[in-house]
Amino acid sequence: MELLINLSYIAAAILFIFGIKMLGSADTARRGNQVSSIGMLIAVVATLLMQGLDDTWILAGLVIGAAIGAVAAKRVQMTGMPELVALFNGFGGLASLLVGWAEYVKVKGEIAVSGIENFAGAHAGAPFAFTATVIYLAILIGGITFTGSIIAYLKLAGKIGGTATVFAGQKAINLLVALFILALGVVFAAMPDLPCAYSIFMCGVGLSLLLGVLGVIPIGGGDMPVVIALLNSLSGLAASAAGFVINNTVLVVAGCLVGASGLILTVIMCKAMNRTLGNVLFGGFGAASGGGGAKVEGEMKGISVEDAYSVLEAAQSVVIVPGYGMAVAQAQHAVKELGVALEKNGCEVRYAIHPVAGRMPGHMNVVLAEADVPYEQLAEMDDVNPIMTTVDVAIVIGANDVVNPAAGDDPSSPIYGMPIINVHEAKTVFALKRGKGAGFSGLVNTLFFRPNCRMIYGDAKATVTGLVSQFED
Amino acid sequence: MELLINLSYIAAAILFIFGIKMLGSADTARRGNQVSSIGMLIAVVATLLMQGLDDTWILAGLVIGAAIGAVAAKRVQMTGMPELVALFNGFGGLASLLVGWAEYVKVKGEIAVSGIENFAGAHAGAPFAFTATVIYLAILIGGITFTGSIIAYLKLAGKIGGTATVFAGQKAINLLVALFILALGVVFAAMPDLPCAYSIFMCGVGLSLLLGVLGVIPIGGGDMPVVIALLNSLSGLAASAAGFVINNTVLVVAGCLVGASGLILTVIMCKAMNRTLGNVLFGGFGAASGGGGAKVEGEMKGISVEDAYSVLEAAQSVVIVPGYGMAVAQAQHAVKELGVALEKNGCEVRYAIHPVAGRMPGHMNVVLAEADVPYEQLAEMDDVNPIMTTVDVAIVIGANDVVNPAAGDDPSSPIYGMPIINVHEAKTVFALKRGKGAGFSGLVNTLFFRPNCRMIYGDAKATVTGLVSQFED
Amino acid sequence: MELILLLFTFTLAVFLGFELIAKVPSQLHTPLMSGSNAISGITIVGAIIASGVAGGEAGKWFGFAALILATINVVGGYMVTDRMLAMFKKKESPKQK
Amino acid sequence: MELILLLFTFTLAVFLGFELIAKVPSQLHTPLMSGSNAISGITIVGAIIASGVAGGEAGKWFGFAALILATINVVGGYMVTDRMLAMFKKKESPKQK
Ligand SMILES: NC(=O)c1ccc[n+]([C@@H]2O[C@H](COP(=O)([O-])OP(=O)(O)OC[C@H]3O[C@@H](n4cnc5c(N)ncnc54)[C@H](OP(=O)(O)O)[C@@H]3O)[C@@H](O)[C@H]2O)c1
Ligand SMILES: NC(=O)c1ccc[n+]([C@@H]2O[C@H](COP(=O)([O-])OP(=O)(O)OC[C@H]3O[C@@H](n4cnc5c(N)ncnc54)[C@H](OP(=O)(O)O)[C@@H]3O)[C@@H](O)[C@H]2O)c1
Repeated sequence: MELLINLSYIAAAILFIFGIKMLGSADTARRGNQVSSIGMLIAVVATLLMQGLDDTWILAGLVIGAAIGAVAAKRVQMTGMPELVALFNGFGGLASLLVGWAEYVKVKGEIAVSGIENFAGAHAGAPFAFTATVIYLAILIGGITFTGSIIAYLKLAGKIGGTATVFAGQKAINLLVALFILALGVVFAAMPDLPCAYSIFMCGVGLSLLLGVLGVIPIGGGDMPVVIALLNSLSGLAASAAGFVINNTVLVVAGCLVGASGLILTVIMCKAMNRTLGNVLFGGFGAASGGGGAKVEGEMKGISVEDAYSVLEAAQSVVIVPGYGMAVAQAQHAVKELGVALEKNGCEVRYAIHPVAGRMPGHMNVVLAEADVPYEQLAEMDDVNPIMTTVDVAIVIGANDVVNPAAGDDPSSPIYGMPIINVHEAKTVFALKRGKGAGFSGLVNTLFFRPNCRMIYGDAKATVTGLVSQFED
Repeated sequence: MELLINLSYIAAAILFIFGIKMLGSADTARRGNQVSSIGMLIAVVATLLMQGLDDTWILAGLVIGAAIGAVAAKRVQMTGMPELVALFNGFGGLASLLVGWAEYVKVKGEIAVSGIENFAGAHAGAPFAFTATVIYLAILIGGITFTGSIIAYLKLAGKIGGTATVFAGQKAINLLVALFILALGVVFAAMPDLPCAYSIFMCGVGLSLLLGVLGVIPIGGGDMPVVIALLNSLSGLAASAAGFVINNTVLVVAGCLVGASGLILTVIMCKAMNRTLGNVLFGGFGAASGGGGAKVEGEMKGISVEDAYSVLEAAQSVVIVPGYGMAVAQAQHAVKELGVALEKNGCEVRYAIHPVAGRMPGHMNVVLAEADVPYEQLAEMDDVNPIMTTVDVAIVIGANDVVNPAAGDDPSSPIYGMPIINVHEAKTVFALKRGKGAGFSGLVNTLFFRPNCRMIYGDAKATVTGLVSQFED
Repeated sequence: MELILLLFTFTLAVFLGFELIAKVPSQLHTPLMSGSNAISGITIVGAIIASGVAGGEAGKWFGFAALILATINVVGGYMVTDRMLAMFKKKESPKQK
Repeated sequence: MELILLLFTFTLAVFLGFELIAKVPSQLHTPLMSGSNAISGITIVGAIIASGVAGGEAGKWFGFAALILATINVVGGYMVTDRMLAMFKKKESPKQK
């Protein structure tokens, strides 16, 4: 039976490997997710085969958890998915913490009976210090993951301010807390029979929860996807540490796979925003609201929907640049109709998708796919930029940072160096937004002050619907 | 101490991983090889730290082996490298076989004393059948690797005929031998206390040696690089099996890494020749000497060195296509001089390198590098083919199969589908070879019968030197 | 020896994890993150064992809480990933036809 | 359990081996083959143990022979690979300058 369980674990690990691999390419991604879920099923069923488990409780736990998870996953709005992932990730971290804790409680009980010298535990032959170290690691990483993810969730969901919260001495405090955690850990592992061992342990738990909060608070909401990816990598490591605690291979391997691949994904995501991981974590990016960047001269010139219509009617080639505002306004269906109307009018329509437009990678792809925008009309940033000078009208719908020319020409701007969609090179630019609100970075966008740019104020959905009805008349 | 040894093994495995990874790209390849050799050193030194080893013998063995290996590696001619690799590989396989054998002898001794029921061996808790199985696998794979590599060596070194040796019922015989080996293995593992167990074991050794011979004999010499890559993968698996036998992680991991990456490399090499692995192994490719392919009408027209010179003198653009014959004739230095002379004459000179020209992948690159041909003048097949029609003269120096147009236009040809260098599209082709000899595939080359092709008979080095001296006059 | 092997396994898994992800198109970043987040819910196995085996009342309750949380992570994670990817599929199917 | 872990390690190593090699330019095929052939000489570790530990005269001699052969494989393999790659280097250095 034990052999069977262990072989199942190997099979599960193999399925995870395939799953992750397949998730990385568009054609196989969905199947990859299914493959890895089968791996998970195998691992769970195999574990249930173990002797001496209290099945009622376990089944109850599984059912309750599955129900909550399923409902949350079904209910969530498309735009709410990133925060849901953050929440799930936090739960995973907390679970690892609790597993470590439960094991510590058990180990403590055993030691009290047998004395620490005779301790064997899950690791035959290993000194107790090892067991203590991995338990501490599990609760430490699990704790950071938990609170960090919760903060990320709150920021993304807009329940707390999305901007970076920076205060003086923040880095020093974080460093202090981290060092203190480390010191506690050393004491905990080296002197496990201190009478106050349990208090030390509790302190470790508390401080790691605190560190998770402190670590994520100074990071701007726009960087949350990166933070979630990183926390996801951490939650993998937490699972791996929990695996060392209970000496379970599949936990070690799967956790570690997620830890490593999550780290790579984090780096890839940073690259897409032309940032380094260090800059994201410690940069306090987006904190200086409206700060950095040169002062802008000139004014933003508005244009009415009717006037905009007459320009569009004459246009031969239009590029639509969707951004976060379009998703918020749920304007995708109207946008699609606008695209169709323009095409009927003999105009070439393309949608230019910036990799970090919106609030999660691929956000725009998903939203536009929901509205059945034809795949062929979606263009990557790198494909559309070279032909931008030949475009008659670029319609910027609720996008801001991803079309900020300062990223290209103002070295003092905090987003300098980020690749953008060069709409300012188009003959005319229409920018649809509600008012003078800044984008996620909090920066002023010089685009709106350029002579070739006209603002169409109002909610994106209302504006676009207005344009469409003009075409219909 | 044991901990130190094991940690060293992990370090060694990591270095192997980096080594293999780095070997795969041109810039890091050499350092990759050094990294992996450091890994090997660490593994060996760590093993020597083990208690209770008979150091004199071991040191003697290491010194003898290192001396032989070093001398062989230093002495070998560049063109002889592939066969040397084959030979080394065979030694590795034989070593794995012997390790398995030694362990079996030891185990047999222990069983005789303690009885099979009480057998513990390297695998605490595992049934004896497992030990028997892995021992059998180690000697089986090791044996096949050994003789297979030796045959590959002999073929490449020209000590036995390079062409495929095919006889009726060959596949059936191979299958029979393989099945018999399998059956013996099952008996050996399932009934280890048979009195004739040792005889069964010896039979297994003998048959696997035989299978190695039988498996490689029907494969043409031109496919030997692929066969060596495959045997290399096998020798990795043999080491891995030996690792299971003595319960040693670094053997298991390193062997397995080589096994897997070797298999991938084999597949990549097959692809470069537009073949499948199955076709290479069971195709008996190159057996039908001068057989397959359409009969060719027409005659091969010779040209004198002097006449060739006057054509070359007028040429604006020349492509040189080196092949196996150039390497055999050691004509690379003369060829380089010819290139220089042509360039002085105001002509554009390119060397077109076919991926499987010569007798090992990269053969031509290495040979031409030896003669200091400038890197910029080397062109890949895919780069040079599109511009071939604009080339005045293509000089084919000792190449044959890689410029055989039948690969492109004669579906009945055994090499149909292999990508070739389309020299026949050049305005004029000069083919330098000694006579009417066929290339490795044994096929007639229709190129030589084409109206735009002229043969310059004679040893490649002599011919090219002749051309060069014409330029100097 | 067992610990060493566990460490070996860990090391290999790290390298494998690094190698598995190479170039991922940006629209797949979120599903990939979400999908591997579901995998990190593997701690569910630990939770099952903890809630079934761990000693004492306290340990059991911790295990039970861990089990519920991990199950949410796993089930929710896989389902939400599938939903995301399903949306892409719709978009791509016309291309495949 | 130890065996299971060994098997786990084996599995991960297989996948890692597959992932490590992706696109290799054809001129590197031979050095790569030769270099990984040298690594497969890792059986030298087994040979050391066998020749030092294995029971009986016969076992010892087998071990000794294995040791010599494996050492040839390792030392020769690394050196010949290095020679091959050195030739490429010469060729490429002008480009780097
Ligand atoms: N996608 C990702 O994965 C990701 C990851 C990390 C960071 N980020 C960051 O997120 C930002 C994304 O850029 P973005 O250009 O897509 O968006 P953005 O810069 O956040 O700008 C959104 C704009 O939409 C407007 N808006 C909001 N609601 C609207 C509505 N109902 N109707 C019309 N307009 C509305 C806002 O202006 P008003 O208030 O005036 O209407 C705002 O200027 C970047 O800074 C990026 O670095 C994204
Ligand atoms: N490179 C690899 O890794 C690799 C791997 C697998 C298979 N192969 C196979 O090997 C073959 C390589 O093709 P290839 O075009 O390079 O060579 P080839 O087809 O083997 O032809 C070599 C030609 O050189 C001529 N030759 C021999 N010695 C000569 C000398 N001293 N002076 C002048 N000419 C001489 C021979 O004709 P004469 O006898 O008339 O002089 C022969 O026709 C292909 O079939 C390929 O599939 C190579």
